[in-house]
Amino acid sequence: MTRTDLFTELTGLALENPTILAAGVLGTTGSSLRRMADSGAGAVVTKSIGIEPNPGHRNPTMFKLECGFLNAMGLPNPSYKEFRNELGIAKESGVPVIASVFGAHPDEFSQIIAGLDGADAYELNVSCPHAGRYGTAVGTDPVLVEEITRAAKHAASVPVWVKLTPNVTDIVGIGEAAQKGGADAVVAINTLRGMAIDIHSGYPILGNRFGGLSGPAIHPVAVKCVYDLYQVLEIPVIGVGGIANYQDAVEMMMAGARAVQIGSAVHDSITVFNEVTAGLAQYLEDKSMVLDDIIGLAHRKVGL
Amino acid sequence: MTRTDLFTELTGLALENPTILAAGVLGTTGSSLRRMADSGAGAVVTKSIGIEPNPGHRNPTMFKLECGFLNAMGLPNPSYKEFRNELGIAKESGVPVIASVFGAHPDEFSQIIAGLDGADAYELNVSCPHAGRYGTAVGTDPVLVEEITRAAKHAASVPVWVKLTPNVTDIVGIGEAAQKGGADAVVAINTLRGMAIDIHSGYPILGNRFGGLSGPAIHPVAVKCVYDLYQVLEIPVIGVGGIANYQDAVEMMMAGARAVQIGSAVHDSITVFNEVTAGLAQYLEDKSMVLDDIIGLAHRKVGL
Amino acid sequence: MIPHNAVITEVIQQTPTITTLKTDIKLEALPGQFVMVWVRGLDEVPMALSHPDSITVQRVGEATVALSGMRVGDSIGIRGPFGNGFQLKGTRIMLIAGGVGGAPLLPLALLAHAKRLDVTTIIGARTGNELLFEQPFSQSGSVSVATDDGSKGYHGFVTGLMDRFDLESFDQFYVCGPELMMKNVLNMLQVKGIEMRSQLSLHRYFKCGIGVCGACTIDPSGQRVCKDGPVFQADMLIYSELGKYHRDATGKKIVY
Amino acid sequence: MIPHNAVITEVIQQTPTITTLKTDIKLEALPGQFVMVWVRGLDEVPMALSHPDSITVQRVGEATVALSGMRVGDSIGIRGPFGNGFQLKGTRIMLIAGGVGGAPLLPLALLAHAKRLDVTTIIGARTGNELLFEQPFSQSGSVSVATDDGSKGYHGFVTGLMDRFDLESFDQFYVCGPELMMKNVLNMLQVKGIEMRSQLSLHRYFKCGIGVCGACTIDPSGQRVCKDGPVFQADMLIYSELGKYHRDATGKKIVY
Ligand SMILES: Cc1cc2nc3c(=O)[nH]c(=O)nc-3n(C[C@H](O)[C@H](O)[C@H](O)COP(=O)(O)OP(=O)(O)OC[C@H]3O[C@@H](n4cnc5c(N)ncnc54)[C@H](O)[C@@H]3O)c2cc1C
Ligand SMILES: Cc1cc2nc3c(=O)[nH]c(=O)nc-3n(C[C@H](O)[C@H](O)[C@H](O)COP(=O)(O)OP(=O)(O)OC[C@H]3O[C@@H](n4cnc5c(N)ncnc54)[C@H](O)[C@@H]3O)c2cc1C
Ligand SMILES: Cc1cc2nc3c(=O)[nH]c(=O)nc-3n(C[C@H](O)[C@H](O)[C@H](O)COP(=O)(O)O)c2cc1C
Ligand SMILES: Cc1cc2nc3c(=O)[nH]c(=O)nc-3n(C[C@H](O)[C@H](O)[C@H](O)COP(=O)(O)O)c2cc1C
Ligand code: FES
Ligand code: FES
Repeated sequence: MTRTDLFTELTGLALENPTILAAGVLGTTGSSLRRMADSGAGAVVTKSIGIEPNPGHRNPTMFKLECGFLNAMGLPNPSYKEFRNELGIAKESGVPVIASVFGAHPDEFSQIIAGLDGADAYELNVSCPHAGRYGTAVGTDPVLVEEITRAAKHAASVPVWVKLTPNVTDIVGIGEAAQKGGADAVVAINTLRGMAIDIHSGYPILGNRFGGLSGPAIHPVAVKCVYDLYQVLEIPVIGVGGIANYQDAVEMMMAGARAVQIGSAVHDSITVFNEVTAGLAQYLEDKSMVLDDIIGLAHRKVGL
Repeated sequence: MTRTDLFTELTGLALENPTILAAGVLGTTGSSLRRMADSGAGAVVTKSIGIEPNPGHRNPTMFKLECGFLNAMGLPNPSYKEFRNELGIAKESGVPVIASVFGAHPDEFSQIIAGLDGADAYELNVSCPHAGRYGTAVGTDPVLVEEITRAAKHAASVPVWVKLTPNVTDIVGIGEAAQKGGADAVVAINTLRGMAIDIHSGYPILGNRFGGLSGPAIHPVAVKCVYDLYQVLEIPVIGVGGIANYQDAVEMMMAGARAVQIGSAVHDSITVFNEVTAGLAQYLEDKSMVLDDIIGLAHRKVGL
Repeated sequence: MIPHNAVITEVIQQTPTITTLKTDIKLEALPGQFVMVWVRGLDEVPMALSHPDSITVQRVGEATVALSGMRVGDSIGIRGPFGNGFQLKGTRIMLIAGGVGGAPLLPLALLAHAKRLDVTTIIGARTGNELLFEQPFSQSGSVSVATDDGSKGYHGFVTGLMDRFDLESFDQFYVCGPELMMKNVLNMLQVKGIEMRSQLSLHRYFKCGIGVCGACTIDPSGQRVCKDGPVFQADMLIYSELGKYHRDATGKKIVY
Repeated sequence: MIPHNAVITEVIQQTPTITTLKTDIKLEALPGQFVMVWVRGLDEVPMALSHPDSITVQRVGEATVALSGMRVGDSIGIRGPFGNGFQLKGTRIMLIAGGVGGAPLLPLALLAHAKRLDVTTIIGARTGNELLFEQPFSQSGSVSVATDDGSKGYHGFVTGLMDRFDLESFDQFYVCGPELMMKNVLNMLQVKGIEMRSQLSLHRYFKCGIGVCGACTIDPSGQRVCKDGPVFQADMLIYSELGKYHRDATGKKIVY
């Protein structure tokens, strides 16, 4: 089986394979994004970009735990005006480049999208759990999510994905709001609220005190969110959370993901995209299946 | 330093140490509860008990993941009438025995509490994420939580604790509802919604398809929930989630927990209570501190 | 651990009700350890490893009927090995197997034989064609059989057959079978004052299989059959619920 | 990894602006690896290990001022060691240290000396009393010094001093110091066609320090200074942003 059997059409974008670099991970510069495309990502998502330059939270901003990572970067970015140039460099890679954008209200999203043109799609970050009035502050309110999505769709001439937070009572309701607002896909999940405290001193370790949990720890939570969203939504679901190998990717796709994003796992292997892609191809060959056979398979097994 | 320096007064109960066996873990029988008290637990919580005998969900009901456990027991219990006898046996241990109870509405809680008298306190399970109309189905609604708590307080002549789910947008709001309803303490957290899929077949592994994530994976989430609850509530917070050693317990107490519960960690060590207690005592001795010094310390460090 | 995918490579009909499934998964296990066997979409049940790559299933209900109907190429999920397993002690040992209780005892017989122990096996069954593993046990030592209906070997229970041996001459007894049989064996050894030489493998209702949920704990010790057991020495069992009651999936006592 | 608690056991004032902190935590690290040093309640910054149990800090801003003011018994958090470190190559090597850049080079000098390599060290500083580790470097080989103000040794930049050596006779050059100095050294080696014999330790703004966030990546390779570096061979740097610009905490380019 050759790579082309992993070809994935996703909201109109053509991906050589269904693995995508997740937002905020090695996505600060154009050349970093290009490097990740070169190491096998089927598409790449940029760092979340806002209106004004922002240094983010104080260090420590990220560290590894026994079973995952905590981060509170605080949405550092040089502003969309400054980032435009990086987007151009990223696009040299040849893979679809999705610009992640964040704002506090619909107008901000429109402004950034208009100013950051050239992306192959936009991912609306309404889900960062440690960004004050951004991120989760908006992403837990279905009305706001719908409005933001609608505004973004209006501003964009390319697909709009909405990235969801798991830190809600009902992620499906938020996904439905995004769909109603016109989203072309939802991305689930962003990090889980979490924190760690230094027992030698009593200080919270993150500069921001609390942050977002990612990596293997959240994988079962992400699988459940994707499973629930797939069951109800008509638009594609992109799965993210703790994917580190092809088995994790297969599981996420069986839950209903049409494609997967990978973030924290670059820590252990910068070539994780190639590894997942090779493993996935081999898996499908061994099982004599194609990608479509596994997407949502868990639903078909138990009778939807 | 001797054990007695870990003496903890908790909602009027006298605990030799602040480690408590969590609900649903080795709490099916009186003798199992007694054994856990003998292995060092300062108090024990029973399996959640309901009105009718319930075999729970189909197997697989629990398995270990890389970083935690998934379970969907489905609240198996022999009914409160049958369980009364077990409670009596558990009480022979000499440590406080807390009866965990679940129901679908306030009356059911009252009925069980009245029928299951003799417990030293009651813990209201309004937070099980895989129990249909029980558990989370009620625990995500602050109005219902307040009503249930009030009804339970009315029925009980001993303290009432309310166990909270992290699967909500705002756990503090639910904690406040419990406090308003008269809760003597809140317990945080129950398991996180999660699921795993068998990639060989596509079947969800749990008999119930999805379930609750526990163990190390959820520890940072639990710490954050306890931190937030401590900041706002006046009643004590009991911390639970991924505690496996004294360091985890210290961290949880620094976040604001007056006592901790331990569940999944019995998997690796049945004597985890003794180990945590010994470690905690040594830690306090090394630092020349007492328990009160560490409870909520993280708040004082950053200026509440 | 999530279940391994075990593909069935051979199906051996042992008796009219008992089937051995060989799989492509070989587990390093101690004799007496068990696995949780997942029949996808149906149930997960505990089964002893009758061989590092095999389970031996007696048809009793839904899951075991499904397992007994499996064919080469079908697959099951397997978690394990779990539990403690038997411990070899002394030089002359007796194995007492009732019904499908032979499954965890067979690998013990093989190991004991490899270590040059003197192995005597007593196999009991309802009727002659239900005797399990008579031939493989005989490769590790002498075998005597008892059937309830007398269709083969001794007519009666295994305890009657045991009476014919000089029990004091054995260093250790290993027992697995129906609970009342095990209780009778234990009583018999107790009468002779040698009950501390016995190891019994118990059955209880398992949910988690890994020592967390509490479904399988026994009175009055609170020991977990799935993790502290399934093999117990007599001291844990003599003043216990053994032979008196067990619990169903709700936790309710079911009296024998 | 969450931060280790490192208690300061000794404070050594190296120069008016540079202080070494010895701690009770000894890390097994390669020369050139770094740690993330957490000044609790304030910030976390990258620091080379100048010794398995020490960091050597130049006072430049909030965090380094706080570190420089630490006393025995105070504690810091330490995560690491991280990054790749230097690789010893050949038998005759030159170390070129500018300012606090001597910190990661000192353990390299000690290791090279222990392996009986011929070590020549060039130390540069603004002024004489800011020369770092002159004495410890001299225990591993010959040392030459250069100061911008001529108050000690050669008057001028390290590149001027390097000119006095037969550079082609060295198998490898190890460089750490201010970026423009490193760029000049690299240019000089390039002119002689021996730039591939150099390893340079870079500084960039670090957030995660573990290769995930992307804050420290360099153009055009996208290499992460914190994980693929901080030490790079010349090929990664020649056609790079080195000496042209770096990025601040927002990711914005800051031109040198
Ligand atoms: C440690 C251990 C090892 C075992 N080894 C073997 C073996 O090697 N070969 C063999 O044939 N059988 C073995 N069993 C028994 C086997 O697990 C049951 O026969 C099987 O679970 C029946 O399932 P069912 O769906 O076919 O029957 P059901 O109709 O569901 O139940 C019939 C009876 O089987 C028992 N049972 C059902 N589910 C469970 C469960 N989850 N855990 C424990 N018992 C259950 C109960 O007593 C129940 O009343 C073992 C049991 C234990 C505890
Ligand atoms: C791999 C590496 C090893 C280093 N080793 C040493 C060493 O051994 N000794 C030493 O004195 N210094 C070392 N540094 C530099 C040191 O990290 C900075 O001097 C320190 O971060 C300054 O922090 P501040 O709060 O005192 O200054 P600030 O006032 O915050 O900043 C002053 C300047 O320091 C740099 N800086 C600030 N924060 C960071 C950060 N998080 N990451 C990188 N640079 C930062 C920036 O260039 C900034 O403009 C090293 C840097 C790197 C990347
Ligand atoms: C260091 C770091 C920075 C992140 N920054 C962003 C971000 O800017 N925008 C966003 O939508 N998600 C961000 N995320 C979340 C990830 O995109 C992803 O949703 C999450 O980490 C779960 O995936 P993982 O387990 O594969 O890392 C960040 C995650 C990490 C670890
Ligand atoms: C097997 C199992 C059964 C549980 N049953 C219950 C229950 O009946 N009632 C309840 O409130 N919580 C129940 N829980 C949740 C635990 O009490 C606890 O909140 C959770 O597992 C997190 O703690 P841990 O990480 O220490 O296990 C159960 C957890 C497990 C693992
Ligand atoms: S079956 Fe869960 S403890 Fe034994
Ligand atoms: S500092 Fe985060 S990748 Fe280097």
